[in-house]
Amino acid sequence: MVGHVVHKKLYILVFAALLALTALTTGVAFIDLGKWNTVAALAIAVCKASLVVLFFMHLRWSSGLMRMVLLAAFVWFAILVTLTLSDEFTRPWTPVPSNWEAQIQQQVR
Amino acid sequence: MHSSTAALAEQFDDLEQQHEASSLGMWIFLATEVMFFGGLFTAYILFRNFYLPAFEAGSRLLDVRIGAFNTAVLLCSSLTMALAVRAAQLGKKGLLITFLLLTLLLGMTFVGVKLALEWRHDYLEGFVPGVNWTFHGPDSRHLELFFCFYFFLTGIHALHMVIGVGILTVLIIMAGRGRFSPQRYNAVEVSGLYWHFVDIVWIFLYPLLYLIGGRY
Amino acid sequence: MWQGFPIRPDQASTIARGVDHLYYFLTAVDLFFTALIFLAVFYFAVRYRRRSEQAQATQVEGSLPLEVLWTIIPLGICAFTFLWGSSLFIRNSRPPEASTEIFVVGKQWMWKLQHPEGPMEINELHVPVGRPIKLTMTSEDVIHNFYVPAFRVQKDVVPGMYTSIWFQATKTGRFHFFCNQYCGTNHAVMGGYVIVMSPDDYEQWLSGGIRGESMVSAGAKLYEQLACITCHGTGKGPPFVDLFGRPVKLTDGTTVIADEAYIRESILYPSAKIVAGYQPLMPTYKGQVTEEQILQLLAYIKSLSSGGGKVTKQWEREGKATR
Amino acid sequence: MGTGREGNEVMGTATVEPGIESRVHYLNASYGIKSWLLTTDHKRIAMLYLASITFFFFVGGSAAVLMRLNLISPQGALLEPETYNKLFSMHGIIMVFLFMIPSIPAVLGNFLVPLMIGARDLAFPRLNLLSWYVFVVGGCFTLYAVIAGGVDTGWTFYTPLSTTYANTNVISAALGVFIAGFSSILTGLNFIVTIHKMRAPGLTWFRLPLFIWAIYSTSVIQILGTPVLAITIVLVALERLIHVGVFDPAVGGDPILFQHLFWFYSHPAVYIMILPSMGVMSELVTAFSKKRIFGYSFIAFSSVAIAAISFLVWGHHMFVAGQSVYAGIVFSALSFAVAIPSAIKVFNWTATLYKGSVSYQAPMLYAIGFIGLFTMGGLTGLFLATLAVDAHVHGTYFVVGHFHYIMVGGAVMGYLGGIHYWWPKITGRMYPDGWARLSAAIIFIGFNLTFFPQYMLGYLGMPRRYAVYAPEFQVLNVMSSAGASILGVGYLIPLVYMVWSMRYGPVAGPNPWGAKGLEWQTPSPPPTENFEETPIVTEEAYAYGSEETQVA
Repeated sequence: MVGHVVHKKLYILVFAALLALTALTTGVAFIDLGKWNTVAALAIAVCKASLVVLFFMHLRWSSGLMRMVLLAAFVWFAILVTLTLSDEFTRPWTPVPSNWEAQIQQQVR
Repeated sequence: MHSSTAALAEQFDDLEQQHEASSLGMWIFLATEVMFFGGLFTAYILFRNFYLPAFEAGSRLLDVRIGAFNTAVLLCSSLTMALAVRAAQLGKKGLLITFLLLTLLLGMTFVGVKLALEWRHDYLEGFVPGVNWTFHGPDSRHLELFFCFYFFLTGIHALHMVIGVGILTVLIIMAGRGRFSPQRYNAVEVSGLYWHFVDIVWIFLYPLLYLIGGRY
Repeated sequence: MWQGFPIRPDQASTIARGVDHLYYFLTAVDLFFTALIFLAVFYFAVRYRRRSEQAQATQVEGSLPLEVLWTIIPLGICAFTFLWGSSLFIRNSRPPEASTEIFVVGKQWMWKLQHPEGPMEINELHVPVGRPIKLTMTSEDVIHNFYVPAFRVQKDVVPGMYTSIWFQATKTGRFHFFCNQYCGTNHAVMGGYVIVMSPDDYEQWLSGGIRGESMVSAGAKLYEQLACITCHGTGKGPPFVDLFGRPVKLTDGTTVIADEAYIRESILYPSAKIVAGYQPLMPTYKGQVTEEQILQLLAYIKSLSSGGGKVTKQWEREGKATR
Repeated sequence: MGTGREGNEVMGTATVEPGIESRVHYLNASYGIKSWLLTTDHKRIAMLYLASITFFFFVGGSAAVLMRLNLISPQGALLEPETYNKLFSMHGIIMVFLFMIPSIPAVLGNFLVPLMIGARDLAFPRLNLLSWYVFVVGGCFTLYAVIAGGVDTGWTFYTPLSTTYANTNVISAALGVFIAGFSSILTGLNFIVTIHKMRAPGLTWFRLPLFIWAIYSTSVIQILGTPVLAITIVLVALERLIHVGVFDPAVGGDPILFQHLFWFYSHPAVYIMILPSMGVMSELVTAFSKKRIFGYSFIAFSSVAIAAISFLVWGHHMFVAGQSVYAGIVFSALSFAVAIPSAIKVFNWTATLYKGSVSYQAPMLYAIGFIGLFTMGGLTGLFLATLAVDAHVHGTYFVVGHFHYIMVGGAVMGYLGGIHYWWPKITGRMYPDGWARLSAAIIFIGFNLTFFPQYMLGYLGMPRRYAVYAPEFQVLNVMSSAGASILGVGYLIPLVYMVWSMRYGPVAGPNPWGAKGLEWQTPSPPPTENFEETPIVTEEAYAYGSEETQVA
């Protein structure tokens, strides 16, 4: 036999935790926490995803290589988001060199 | 011994290598899926920040009860899929088919609820950009953008579900013909990885689309 | 010297010379390294050619000092070029405060350019020498790009937003401008000439041609025609005096700066951002105003502002003084 | 690396072995069209790819010839603007997605990865065949778009031109690109798993040929970049279908966002094209100077570094697109960073020649051509990474010159060099070396004449994608067109003698170059299972000058 066999109880436990977290995140959405609503929702989603990845997808018992693959995917996703937003969110800024007027005078002359 | 040689494809040296290779292959494929959805998520993050009020209003127009129900359905299906892989590992054919069938039914429930309840409702209400868009509230064009995202994200997710349902059907047929054994269940295992991944995408879609819209 | 076979376009703006200097520097770096690699390959190729089938190579597996050397030197050159190029770019990106603002609308496949005093040109732009000109640009359809090689400036012209470039011509003459972003069938002919004139000739051109009304007065007229005045002049809608360039508080508690993009959006999609203290009463003007008319309204709103509208006002003062 | 048994007896005596038909190998193991179309042998799949991409290369190439012909005259010598626009779009789409990206990975990579690492096949042979079919389906969609009237958006599909304003077959062309992208993903996935899991005993990472490092890095880009292009293309197609979408300014969408997503893939895609060529270079330079590679680990890690940094630089395509000045500065700095590993590679190849025993058979001429042209192409990249200069030359012929130096002067030169080098392994037969050298020379000259004038045109301010142009640009355009005709001849000659050699070429023997590497230790053409027994590796790569050079 190849691969790790997980005990049935562990699966059921993880499943219960996932359901509980779903209930929690739904409940939290109806409480006004300001910007923390988003943070809480995403944090709970990350917890749930981690549970699925670690137990259902056996990452806990897999080799380092698979973890590297997953990590690479998220690092690359982070690159895509960060650099795209670095443009989109800074477009209204206009650069003003400190000695702007003087330089212009120089160029004009 | 006989079954283990039959289970080994000729390019591999041993079962362990074959098992590792197929899992690694699926994980790499899932990495490409992360980037596939990643492009859309990037755009969503961007426009959500640009047009926050419209996106929150859009979120409140979605039915959180259906969202929560479907989340539970998908989590159930993930459990049954994990148990199916376990049954395959232990060589329990009957149990394997049962759990695969359960997963299939739950998956179809999800898609059915999505189509027959949610999207149909959205269509009747005139919330489908480009097809039937009749909403005339404040800032309706950014709301339209939100609904573009809603349909693209859930649509591509649902497409993955449909593909998953197809894969499950093939697995059930293969299991019925006794094609799996404790030495050879790679197909079940990697399909399981795929199914769980589709579940994870929904785990993020549910809060991003339904919950963080100032429902309080 | 290079009359028959030019290696660079005319240097016709204040920006051109700086860009050319950097270009020459990069060309020198390029030539140096190309020559280095070519000569090394050529020398080794001849010196170590296989003279007989038995010939043995002397095995050399690598050299850390060399690797460090040929990492550090390119790194240094790159860092230097980056700093030079970026500082020049920043300097070239921001128009001087005293620029004359000319509005440019690109559409498949022509350019419409409008001077603040009114004259509208198609595929031609007359400007005076020695005065900074800022082009505020938008597109009616696809992405275009306004490119004047002799001035070394270009920028994409994007639908739904404003982009800008500026230049100050240093010599008179006709200079080609092009659309430099592929925009469909007749992309290749979507261009024209910038005609740089002496200030006197320019004044003459301004007064000689068919004088339209100025952008500001056209905008003011629209302000009445479109009945903006019935709300924005009576307090039912937010007033325009001293609006441009100032922060505006919205009903959802956020604050935006009233820039070109905000005003454009508020005309076309009034419900997108509601100013705090006002009702969302305004209907959309999408489809009722052209991109040019939006620019005229924009010019008018800018003219009502003492701070943010400085650009236009200052120009008008200068214009009156010279006339 | 074994005993070098077979390597010894054939050095310099290419015709010793009797006819190759007497032995069973992958080409004669089975016959009939079905045995090819249903094969799972990586070597046969490589041949299927070779045939299909050669077809696409000449289709894309004839489009280029027509374009250059048109540009002889400023008014456009023979084409309507619509036709010209469709031609350059077709040239771009076919050359990028259906020729360059599959070229070295899918042909040489497929053939060589298992051979070089001592495996019997790739990890997923059926998936490998599926990738080829996916590729063919993608190609068919693209060809359909061409035949049904063409597509005129350019290979870049910029919105809103592609989503709203173009009246051509955007959707089928986009679908073609989308589907071909899946082929690329599956190939990359297969290579990564194979390289990780199927190396012969003793073949540690730092004993791998540098070609494998390059292919591995390429695969990483294919895996992580291509999906973003796929979703972007889907969004464009959806927006075209339902007339509303996330790039549509009318609903607050942003056309520049399309450019971000597009270039997130399409800049690294440039490295999908050039990295494998760099890998081929390391093989050629060592084999023809009988020397170990200079600075193995620097070349290996520079491949990985290029793959990683290539994802951080896409914004340099957007310096004047309305991108913020701040993002421009960040992307400019990162773009300079990617120049360093490329420079390291060029210096190391040059240093490998030092004190070598250099011979000038055809593959080496291609290799030297590559080093020269890649150097010139790479250095002009610095102009484009420099913000202030890019603000002038962006979107002009300078850019066209630059990327053709990299992709044609670099990648195609490397591809041809590789094909010439491994041809005796692939077919078991030798091509006429004199003709091959001649074509290398013709390509080098024709290439420079075609594309060097384009740098000058670019700085003079001639925009790209112009069917007609201002008369002041004519002299240089005529030079470029003249060069293109020479270049075209240069590409046709190899087609002729390669096809000829498949039947009439002298038998090559297992190792005609006296080269190191596992692929040369098995007969030519290799048997279906690649090696009679799994090789055991005990040496570094390129162990020239060790035990066997005394022979012959």
